Amino acid sequence: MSGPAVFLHVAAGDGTALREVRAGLEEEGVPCRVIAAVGDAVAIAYNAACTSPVSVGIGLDADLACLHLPQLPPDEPLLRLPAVHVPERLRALGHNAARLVKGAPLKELP
Amino acid sequence: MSGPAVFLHVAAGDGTALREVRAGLEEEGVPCRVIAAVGDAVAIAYNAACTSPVSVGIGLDADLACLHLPQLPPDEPLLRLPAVHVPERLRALGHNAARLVKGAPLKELP
Amino acid sequence: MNLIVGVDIGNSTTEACVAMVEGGDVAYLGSGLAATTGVKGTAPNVTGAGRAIAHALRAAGRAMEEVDAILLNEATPVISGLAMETITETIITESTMIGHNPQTPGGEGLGVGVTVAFDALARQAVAPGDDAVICVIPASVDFEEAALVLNAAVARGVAVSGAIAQRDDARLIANRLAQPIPIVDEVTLVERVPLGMAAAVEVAAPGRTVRTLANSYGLATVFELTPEETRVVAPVARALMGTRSAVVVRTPGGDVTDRRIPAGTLELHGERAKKAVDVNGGAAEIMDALRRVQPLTDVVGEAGSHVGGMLAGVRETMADLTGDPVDTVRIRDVLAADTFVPREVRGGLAGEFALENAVALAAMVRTSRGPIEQVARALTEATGVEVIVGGVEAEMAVRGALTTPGTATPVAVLDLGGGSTDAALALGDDEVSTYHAAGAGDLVTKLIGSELGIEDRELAEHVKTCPLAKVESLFHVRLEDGTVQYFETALPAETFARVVALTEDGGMVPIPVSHGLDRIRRVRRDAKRRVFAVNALRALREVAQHGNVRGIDFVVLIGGSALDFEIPELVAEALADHGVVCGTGNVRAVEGPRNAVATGLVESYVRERVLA
Amino acid sequence: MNLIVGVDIGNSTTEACVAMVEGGDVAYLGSGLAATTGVKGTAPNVTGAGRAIAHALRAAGRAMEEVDAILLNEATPVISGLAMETITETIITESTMIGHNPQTPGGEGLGVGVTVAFDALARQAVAPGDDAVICVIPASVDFEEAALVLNAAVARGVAVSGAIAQRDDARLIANRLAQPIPIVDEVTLVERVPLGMAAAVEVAAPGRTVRTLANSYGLATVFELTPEETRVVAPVARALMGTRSAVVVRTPGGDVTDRRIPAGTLELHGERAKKAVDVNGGAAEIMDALRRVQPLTDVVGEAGSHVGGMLAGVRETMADLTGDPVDTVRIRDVLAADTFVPREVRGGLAGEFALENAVALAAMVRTSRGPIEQVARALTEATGVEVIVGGVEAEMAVRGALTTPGTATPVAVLDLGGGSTDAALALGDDEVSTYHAAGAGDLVTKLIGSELGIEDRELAEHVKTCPLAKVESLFHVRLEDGTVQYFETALPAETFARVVALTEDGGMVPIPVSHGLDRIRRVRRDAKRRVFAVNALRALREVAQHGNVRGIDFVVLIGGSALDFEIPELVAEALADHGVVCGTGNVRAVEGPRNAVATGLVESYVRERVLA
Ligand SMILES: Nc1ncnc2c1ncn2[C@@H]1O[C@H](COP(=O)(O)OP(=O)(O)O)[C@@H](O)[C@H]1O
Ligand SMILES: Nc1ncnc2c1ncn2[C@@H]1O[C@H](COP(=O)(O)OP(=O)(O)O)[C@@H](O)[C@H]1O
Ligand SMILES: [Mg+2]
Ligand SMILES: [Mg+2]
Repeated sequence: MSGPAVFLHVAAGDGTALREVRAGLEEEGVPCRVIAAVGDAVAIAYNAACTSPVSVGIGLDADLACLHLPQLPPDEPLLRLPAVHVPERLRALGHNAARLVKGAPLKELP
Repeated sequence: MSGPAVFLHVAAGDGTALREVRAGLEEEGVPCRVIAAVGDAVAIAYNAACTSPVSVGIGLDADLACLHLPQLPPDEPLLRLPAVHVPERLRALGHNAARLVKGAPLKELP
Repeated sequence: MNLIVGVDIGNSTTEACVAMVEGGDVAYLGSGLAATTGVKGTAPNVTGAGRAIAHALRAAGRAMEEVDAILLNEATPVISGLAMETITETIITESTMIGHNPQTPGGEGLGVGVTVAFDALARQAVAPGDDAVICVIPASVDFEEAALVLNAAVARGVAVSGAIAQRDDARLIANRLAQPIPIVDEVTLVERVPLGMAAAVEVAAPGRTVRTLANSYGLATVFELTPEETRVVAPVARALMGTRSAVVVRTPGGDVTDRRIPAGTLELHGERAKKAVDVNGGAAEIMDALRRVQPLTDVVGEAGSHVGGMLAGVRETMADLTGDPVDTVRIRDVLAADTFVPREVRGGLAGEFALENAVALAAMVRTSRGPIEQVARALTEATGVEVIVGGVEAEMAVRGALTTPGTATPVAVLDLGGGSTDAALALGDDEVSTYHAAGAGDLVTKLIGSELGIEDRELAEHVKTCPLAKVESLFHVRLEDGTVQYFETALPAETFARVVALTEDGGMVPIPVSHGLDRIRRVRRDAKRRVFAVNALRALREVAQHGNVRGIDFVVLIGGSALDFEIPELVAEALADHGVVCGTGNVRAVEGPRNAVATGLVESYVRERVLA
Repeated sequence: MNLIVGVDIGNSTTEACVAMVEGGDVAYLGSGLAATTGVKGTAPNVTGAGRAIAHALRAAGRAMEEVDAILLNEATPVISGLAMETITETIITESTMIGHNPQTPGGEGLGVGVTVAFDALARQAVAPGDDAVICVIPASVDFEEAALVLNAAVARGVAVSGAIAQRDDARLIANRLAQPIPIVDEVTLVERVPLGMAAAVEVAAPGRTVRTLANSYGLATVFELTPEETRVVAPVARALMGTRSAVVVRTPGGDVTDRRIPAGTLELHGERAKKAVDVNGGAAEIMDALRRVQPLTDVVGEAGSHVGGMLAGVRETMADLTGDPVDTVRIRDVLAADTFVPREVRGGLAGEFALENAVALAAMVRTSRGPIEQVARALTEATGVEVIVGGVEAEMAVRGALTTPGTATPVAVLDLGGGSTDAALALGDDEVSTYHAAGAGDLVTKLIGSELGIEDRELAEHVKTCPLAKVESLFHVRLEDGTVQYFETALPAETFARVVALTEDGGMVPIPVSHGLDRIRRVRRDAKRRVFAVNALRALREVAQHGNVRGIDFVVLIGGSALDFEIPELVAEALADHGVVCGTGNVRAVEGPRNAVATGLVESYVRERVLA
């Protein structure tokens, strides 16, 4: 399976974060693939970015939601949000992951 | 090391192929990273594409030079040339790898 | 109760509608269309008409046997022709300049020196004290060898200030030089670069354009020219404007000229006046002269001139089509449009192109074709149904267009077709005045094709009728409006980074030209404006009372070109200052801009029966 | 042997050059420039002049003590002012339309129905037999809940034909519907959408634009309008042209108007004639009237009108600057340019913007300022060096420009400055005629700023003087000409997918507007054309004999705006048909278009000494 998709690596989380991030991606019309992973959000986000065919990855653990790119230093994700958080901001993270793929200007986090 | 670069995985080869492919990339101004690998050209090219931060990979073995993208089926590279070959065509393969990264129309193989 | 079929044979399209008529009431059951077969108004039309009727009957769920009568329009005896003539030519009389834009030149800045063969430099034939040199490197030389020799020459004290390379390896060479110099590469005909001549090589920073070589006084500074010599090289500077890299070699007597090809004069004969106008003056002057001699009775071109040949060609084609003798063919309207054609420069070294000016002419010819009765008879034979030849096309168009919701008289109908833009104005109920303006969809297609260098007519038609997109990766495209569309499977590699036309059915047609999306879009919209915005105003002025468009309340656009995704908008824009409501027709609230004349035939048939 | 310094105090820039003079021979040793301090021709100029001289001396390796004399130009007593007035306004008198372009609308096609609150639908307040509905969904409703309720309603037999959503979730909702409907989202002020009204929602396919709602007769069809009502909604259709999605709610009496704000008349007083012209007629009419009354002695605006206030403003600013009484300020030239300003539509629901028409005016004011001697005296005091006030600015400009290789008389010098475009024509040796045309670089900056909605002047200046690029990934940008530039470290995330200006020193300034690169580029080039192409022709006609530009052989561009990367090219293009050689000056073969007047002062000083 190698269709173009943002990779979403999930270590843990309450489901809401996952739902919101995915909703952001769906609204933008960019496919995503959810994969179970082990590690902290930053590390699995970087791994997701490095393996995603569109080179955009998201990592989720109980504490954090991270948006990452393979070209960035592994411990410096492009965006890092508390995972238990205003849903609008997590949705916007999903939008921005999609916009990186589409080449559209990023949404400001509400 | 994670700068934007085309990954060039090399299993074997006579040096000329490597030189020409790299020259094509250099002329276009796109960085590349040469990494020793084990396997046939198609497989290592796919692997190179999947790990390259710009999602473009090249594989070289004694028989073949391949240009690959992570979104393609693993056994169907975008371009496949005999490795012992007209140098101009191998150079053009390098050009085209770079142009995929830059978003410029591909060169026709001479 | 009568089952009636209205049929409209147009130049390109034949349309039909099926209606059930009872007293003054009419119920439309279906409609259909087909390509017109043969020249409009001639017997071969029957085939296309039969197809259109069959489509309409199928949509209505009826059979030919049930039809009581077929109504056919009295076709206007006008057809249209197209011609185009180039009026400028760029010639490089000796090899003086290379203004092409290789994608990857090397180095940056300006280098001035005497051209010297790579071999001579390798053989150390240039001494340290000599003039600065520009090295000419053929394809046989590998980039590492090239860099080695250039570095060695500099080390010996030779001033190497620039290079001209045949292969695509300028950056490879420049990257290996101890002292970077500007290098222009991909000069295909490098062997034609004269040696031992003063030359300058300039490469601008990425995103910028050459400054010195594109400036007449920059050339004067570099080559120490007198004012007289500067005047001669001014066209070289002009030709280099906008390129990122350039080479100029100063050859004695070398020259670039910007020649105007004498195109000849056009003689416009009006009912009351006559005017001659020089075609080289461009479209505006021709259209201005036309306005002054209206109504036009004929147009002739100066014998032996380009435009003479051009008009003779139109006349002959028309005569061939209609079977009329050539000397009875009269031109009743012309539309001139300024255009340009990309042409390879004569004497260039790297396949340089120049945009040459041209004038395109559409002409409207009145023919003396036999009456429509001939077609009617053939249609009766083919269908076994009585065929009634009904009112004038323009009146029928108005009557059909007025079934569009929100319209009322005074109304003007603009039929945006393939060959002509026809205006019909109805002030009250029956007085309809009309004008047939030359030039419509076919001229737009032709302008787009020639300006982009697209030979294939069908491809040009795609560029005309479809929005564009740029293929940004093998898995996504960016549409004209900036939005992105994603694909699950890879697009064909040859579409990568190319501009494609998106057909209505979701297809993707690559446009094999080197221009960017925006340039293609501009060409497309400009062509539409030059034809339809100009013709809409022109035709409305001809039919309006005292030429005053403001007196018209509603303008309804119909015809095939009104289906276009932007032509109605461009026409509305052109009419914005004239206080009219302008929109695309929606015949019977369902047909859009199609089927106006066919519907008008039925409407008029019903009305006459009620009045009778 | 004398060490001489030439100094030119311009409106924006003060330039200096240092020369060693011996008999008739002159050797230039260095040059420098600094921003002009204070209004040109007043004592505060000394600071800037001192800086320019210091730079030039440093470049020459000399000290102030060695200088024998400073030459100063007789500054032309003209300064320039700018004003702009909006002349149209779009108002939505009741909430009738939402024409904004959310990035991600949902569904596709046209939906027509009565607006109903989401709550009402959830409470099953709509019965199956009722009219079709358009559901209005506030931000408090989650997309899954929205889809659930819509699906349930449809299952109950309610015809749901479209939706209007406040959040950005149109696709999320549409993806979950059993029967897809068009949904427009991101309607910020959704609570203002009137309920119980007939409404239509249209979403076009990707890359296409709405067809029905952007067509007057489409609206007439949807809302079953009479011709009279159709005329009233025509501006709604016009406002929706070009958008991908739209909502129209039909409120009784609701209306969009396209109001012309009466801007007033401009009275142009010439030496021989007087002409009044309506500003709403646009720039072309104003410039046409100006041509007829030349030479101009003053311009006044209708009292109490917008343009009256506008010109009073210019006059006051000028009076303030110069200390002259307001009633002695005379306007000697004006340049009008048509422009547009993006303004939020009054009464809109989703922050809709409309482009309003505006007219920009640059005015040239002749002042009665004290003589340059005042500055000369102050400069002597500051430097301890004798200051000689030399010839007329225009003559000096010509003399300096003629040091450009390849030039000769008859020559016209065009000084493209900040406030004015000054032409000087020299036919033979000494007869120089001049014209100061209002409008130059500052007006270009102002037009760019207002058309793009950029308030920051420095940013607008960047947009004017720098090529653009689009940041396509965090690691590469695509330049204006399509080439790509690569970076090793990530660019700032806020520049992603944005257009940036590339400064000469390699910097990257993001342009915070939503337009694409190509739109910004077009605004930039059009602004330059409207000012410099127009003024170059205008000023040359004023100085040329019988207004005939063809009689001039060479045109030399100098001044700060001649440094621009495309202005010289645009001016050359405008002059292409006039048979002149046009290029950027290269003063003394080294200075480019700078230092012409300062150099001219030295040249003229030397010549007079030889003749004496
Ligand atoms: N969907 C469409 N979009 C844009 N142009 C169209 C479309 N369909 C037809 N045309 C154009 O309409 C023209 C033919 O118009 P039509 O009314 O059929 O001709 P006629 O009135 O001469 O029979 C052609 O130039 C064709 O390119
Ligand atoms: N490098 C440059 N590129 C484009 N425009 C420039 C450049 N440098 C200065 N300008 C423009 O030149 C104008 C000032 O011209 P200048 O000749 O210095 O004025 P003045 O003659 O009034 O003293 C300003 O509008 C400024 O934007
Ligand atoms: Mg190259
Ligand atoms: Mg949305």
